[in-house]
Amino acid sequence: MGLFPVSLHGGGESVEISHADAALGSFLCSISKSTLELALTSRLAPFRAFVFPYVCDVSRNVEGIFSRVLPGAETYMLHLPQNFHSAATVPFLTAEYRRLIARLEKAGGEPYDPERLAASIELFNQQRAAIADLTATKRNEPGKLTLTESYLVRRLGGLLPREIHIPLLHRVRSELAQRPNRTKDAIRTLLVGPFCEQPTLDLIDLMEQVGCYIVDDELLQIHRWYDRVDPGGDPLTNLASAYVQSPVDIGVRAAPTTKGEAILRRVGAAEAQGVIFLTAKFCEPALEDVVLYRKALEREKIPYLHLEFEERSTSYESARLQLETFVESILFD
Amino acid sequence: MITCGLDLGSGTTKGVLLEDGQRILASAFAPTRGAPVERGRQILELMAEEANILPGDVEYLCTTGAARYAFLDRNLQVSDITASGRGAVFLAPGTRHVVDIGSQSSRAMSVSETGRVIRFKMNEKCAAGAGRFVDRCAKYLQVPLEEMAPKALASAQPKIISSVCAVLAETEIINNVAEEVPLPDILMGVFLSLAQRAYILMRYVGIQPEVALVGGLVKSEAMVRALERTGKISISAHPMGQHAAAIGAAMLGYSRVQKLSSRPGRLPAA
Amino acid sequence: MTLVAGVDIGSTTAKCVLIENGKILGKSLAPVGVELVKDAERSLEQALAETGRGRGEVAVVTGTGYGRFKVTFGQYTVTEIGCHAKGAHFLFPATRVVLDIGGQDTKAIKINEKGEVVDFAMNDKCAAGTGRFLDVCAGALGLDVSEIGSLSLGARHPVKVTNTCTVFAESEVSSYVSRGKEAKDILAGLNASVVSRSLSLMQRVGIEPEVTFTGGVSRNEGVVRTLGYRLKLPVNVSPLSQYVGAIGAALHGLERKEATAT
Amino acid sequence: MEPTEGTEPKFLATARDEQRRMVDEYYTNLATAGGPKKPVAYMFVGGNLTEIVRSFGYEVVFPEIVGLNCAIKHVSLPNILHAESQGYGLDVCGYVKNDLGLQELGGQTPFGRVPPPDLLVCSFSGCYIYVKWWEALAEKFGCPLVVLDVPYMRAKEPQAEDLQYLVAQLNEFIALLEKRTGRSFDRAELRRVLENSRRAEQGWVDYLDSGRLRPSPIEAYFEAVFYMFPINVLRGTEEAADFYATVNAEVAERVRTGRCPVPEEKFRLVVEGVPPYTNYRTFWDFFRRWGAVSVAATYPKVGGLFDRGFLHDPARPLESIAEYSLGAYVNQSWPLRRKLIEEYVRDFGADAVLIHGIKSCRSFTAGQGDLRDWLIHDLGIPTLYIESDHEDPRYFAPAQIKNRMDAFFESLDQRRGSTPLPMVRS
Ligand SMILES: Nc1ncnc2c1ncn2[C@@H]1O[C@H](COP(=O)(O)OP(=O)(O)O)[C@@H](O)[C@H]1O
Ligand SMILES: Nc1ncnc2c1ncn2[C@@H]1O[C@H](COP(=O)(O)OP(=O)(O)O)[C@@H](O)[C@H]1O
Ligand code: SF4
Ligand code: SF4
Ligand code: SF4
Repeated sequence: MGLFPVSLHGGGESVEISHADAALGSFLCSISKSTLELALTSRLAPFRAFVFPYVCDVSRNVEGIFSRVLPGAETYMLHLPQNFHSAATVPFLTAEYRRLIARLEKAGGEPYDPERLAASIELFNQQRAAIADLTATKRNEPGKLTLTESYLVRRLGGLLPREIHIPLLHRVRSELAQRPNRTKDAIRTLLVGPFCEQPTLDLIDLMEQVGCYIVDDELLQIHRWYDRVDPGGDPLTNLASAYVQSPVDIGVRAAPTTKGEAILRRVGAAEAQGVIFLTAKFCEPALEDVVLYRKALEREKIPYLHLEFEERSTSYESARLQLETFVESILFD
Repeated sequence: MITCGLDLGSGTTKGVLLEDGQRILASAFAPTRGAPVERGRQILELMAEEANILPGDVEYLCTTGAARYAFLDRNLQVSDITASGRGAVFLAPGTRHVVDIGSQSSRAMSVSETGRVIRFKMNEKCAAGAGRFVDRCAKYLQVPLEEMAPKALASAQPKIISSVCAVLAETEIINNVAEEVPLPDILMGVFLSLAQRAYILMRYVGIQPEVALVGGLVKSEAMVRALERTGKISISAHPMGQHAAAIGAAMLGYSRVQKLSSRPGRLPAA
Repeated sequence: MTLVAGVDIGSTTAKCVLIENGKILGKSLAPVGVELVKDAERSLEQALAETGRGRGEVAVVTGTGYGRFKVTFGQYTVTEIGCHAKGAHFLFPATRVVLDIGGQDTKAIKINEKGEVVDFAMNDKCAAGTGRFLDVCAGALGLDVSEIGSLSLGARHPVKVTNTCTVFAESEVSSYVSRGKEAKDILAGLNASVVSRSLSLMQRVGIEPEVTFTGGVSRNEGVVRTLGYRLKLPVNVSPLSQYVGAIGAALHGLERKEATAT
Repeated sequence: MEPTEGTEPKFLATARDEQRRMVDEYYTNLATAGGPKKPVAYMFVGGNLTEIVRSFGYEVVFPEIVGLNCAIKHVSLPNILHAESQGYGLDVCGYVKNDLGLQELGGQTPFGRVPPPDLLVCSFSGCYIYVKWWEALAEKFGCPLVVLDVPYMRAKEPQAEDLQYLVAQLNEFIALLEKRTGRSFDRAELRRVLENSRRAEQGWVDYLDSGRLRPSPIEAYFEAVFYMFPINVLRGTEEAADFYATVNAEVAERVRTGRCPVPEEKFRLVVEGVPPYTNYRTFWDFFRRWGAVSVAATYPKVGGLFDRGFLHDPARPLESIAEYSLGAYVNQSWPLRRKLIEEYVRDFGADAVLIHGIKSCRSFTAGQGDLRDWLIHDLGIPTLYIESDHEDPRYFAPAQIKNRMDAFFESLDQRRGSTPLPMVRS
């Protein structure tokens, strides 16, 4: 429809929050605040449309403010269903996509074309497959690349045209094959929580610095929302079914089983020795899950650590202290 | 063999000299005043003097506390949570749960019989729950720190502070003073509100006997009573509790030496 | 010819101002203790002592500030929001926005051409970004608050202060010290963080000239300069800025008195 | 004007006693509920499906209502602290913490025991935290959790796509209830129940509408919130329908005798936001001493927005239940919420808007600052924003809140120019 998708992960650490606080309220995650700050300070002028997935009440309400402060752009709150069992969900989501399309057509000035969508689905499939490959390497040979590397390569995927990002991922893959897998005496750790707001690079780095291998993570969930999407047939229906069938199990999707079982399964799959919960400050969906997760981990005597982060933090003393203690508690006898 | 543990805390610097991982030869303590490295050195010298040895006789030095990285003449550094768990069990071997209240943070941890930390939780969001708050109240109410506990213990109806913010809590205290709430009640209220916050951490980790209080607040009997009252549990507070992390660091240093000397090669500096 | 007094019992300081015929005759400033009623009395006495007038000559006493109800000998009380508005209007009649940073709260007040409050916003979360915040951090650097303004002006590489929590900011300051940062750079960072908090409050009421800065923290030149720089507007600061609440109270009292007289 | 100290509010005497009896009866009945004979379903207030669930013989527990009752009775804090010790942070919704804490502590409240759920119905209209909350309860009680997805309202009228989706889910839900209870769905019975609902709703709307009168014979926030119990919890019963007739008779009496909740009505307010239940009276006093009365409020519409034309329609049972769920106040997008508040100000002749934000609630609260900005700067309506919490007394700072209220009313008064200066004596 003549639009280039960019994923907006908040404003990052360089954006100073001075307007958004007032508009939103106090107990809110940084991604919502900094994203709104960008809008309130006219830094989103180049964008013609904003799609807010309904991941939580905050993202939803931010859309409501966007619609007031950026009257010239199209804004749409995409209602992501939470009922994964109803026969009506796929038809609804398909209809929901149609409503979105109507808006995007207005913004992009080009009509929706199912064939182009199918082609785009194919492209995104390739991107997801290559990303899955990268995360599998991290799981199987964690010494080969750092979490920071893995993260940065993935993060580019939200900014670059997919046609450029996919070959890049392939190149990374072949270069990794050349790299020796130097495994340190580090703790295989599952990283849970940062599925929406992203931690700073320093913090991502710190976790491995103190002696963990993050063998599986929830970072940049946006690139892993679906498995493969079938490009044939009606692409919208396919997207909707892919959404419903997605195995993604994060705080903003109603749980398929109990949270306790889910975390133990994931620890098992990652062969992790411990879990780090790294949740965005004031991210209520993530925070509430942690309580349920940790009960199950305690039952099974699996060590875990819960840290909270903000987009704009420069002091990591407390995080370092806790991470070190976590590592030491597993390493020392 | 002598190992040294230095706890370079944000409020105070503590040190111990430990012989063969068992016997405390010397200990020392001084307010950090923003110069942890200098303070660490002074303490080391003080202790050497007390133990009648030369600082060079210390075979292995392990730092802990906020400035543990800043002290370069160390062999090892460990986190102060790890260290204080060890130290608490050294001081009171039956300990399975440790509450550490220092100047800037409170932590609760469950520990194994060797003092290994199993689970822990520290206060993060707000500063209202640690020693600095007590210091400020002491200053504000013009009661010397040492006199707070005896005065507080005379309280009949403690006035608990409800505000979550350390600074706004001060205002609340001001209001209490203005409303002529007796001083002991205000003071005990300060400790109880600290205890309530600590108790949340403790329950998060899971409380099992025996419970030991360590960190600077062991010096205050009122703190011990407040915790006991809040949690309806009994709490041990060793007079050396403020040195728990330093002791733990010295112990960890010792076991590190043992491990390394069972292997060939020289002692490395961390 | 009516001599009126305004007594502002703040969280940190007690201020009193005596006004007659639109002229400020006397004033006093002292830290508050625990006995606020006495502090209030004393501040009036001190201001009177400066003028040589007697207590009996004061026609109206109006209390304001968070301890306004402790001005038990006064006739009226008005919130400090109303008083800072009026006081700022008195000193700078074209004022439309008043920023008051006191010991424990920060307020942005929008006023109309008559000095009436149109809208206001106050810090709500905590004591972050207030005078107390600067006091505590200055303490961590071993400085007095009165020094930090001028010192910070010499900063070349201001640090970034992320912890707006007063208590954690203190440890952040210590950590900067131990990393060898210069005091002036740290101070500039602190001032900047106070300003950015205040801007956020000012946004709530809407910023338009003229802006008048009142309250104790307006005596900090670093904050004043940074504020002007960030607003890209000149900022009015009176040498009497810490007394603005008391001035407003006195004027409110006078108005009230005149209204009841007619 | 000298603000007067708040006098004890005069509730509608008969209605108050009547409601008290209904509440008591409800909790007494709950005390023996649970298990296959008298199964218990948990549900949310917003856009609830009480009529359907009751028609299958379920007793319904609304943990939000239990929560607000706990807060009013000053017993929420221990529950909250208990939940915090389990790991729920300071910023997690107070209702969630109160409930999970209470459940862990055995479910005993001063007004009766809250029975554990046999079924968790999560038809989440407007708050995602509902899902999280119910997940936690499902984990604790090991009981089935049904999620009904209620699309967010982004247009003034419910859209066909949304209605179809929701009706389909309701049908699936009914099938599930049939399976679980062994009963078959009785459409005629549902119609009859909806007839009662409709009557209660009409009565409720009449009550709320009387806020248009000057002076207002009702307090559309503090008093209306008090009378929300039947419309939210007992909707569909004969009793609830009759209740509002009693209420309205008394309102008529007030109008006749001129005895209004705020004796000298000075400021008419529209109030937005969840009340600080922990300090309900104190908060109200801060208004009344200034002669301020709420003439309309959004919060009493959290259950459903009946006063804007929608009433349950027995002729189209499921469709109208779906429309009802979609239209619950917190399920409305911000543009719709803004519009509604603007209409209230105009229709009820309000002088100002008061927004009460809940620190631990994002759904209702995130964006209220923008609302304030819009009201003041775009519409020129004086607006005060106050923040505290609905369940957690630690966030209610009386002195600060009072200070703001005083300053706000001072300025309203001053700008009105009635007297040169408002003066408050303690
Ligand atoms: N007699 C006392 N009564 C109450 N508190 C005390 C007393 N002595 C010390 N403290 C508290 O102990 C704190 C220092 O604790 P400590 O564990 O040494 O801190 P850190 O390791 O963080 O520097 C001080 O902030 C003070 O509040
Ligand atoms: N000379 C000064 N330079 C810089 N800041 C000052 C100076 N004097 C006072 N302050 C600041 O002003 C604050 C007190 O402001 P004030 O308006 O008197 O507060 P309050 O009305 O709440 O008592 C102090 O916390 C301090 O930070
Ligand atoms: S970080 Fe959490 S609370 Fe914030 S928008 Fe994302 S999911 Fe919502
Ligand atoms: S509420 Fe107070 S103690 Fe807490 S973060 Fe804010 S200033 Fe710090
Ligand atoms: S709407 Fe707010 S108060 Fe209600 S359950 Fe959701 S988060 Fe809690």
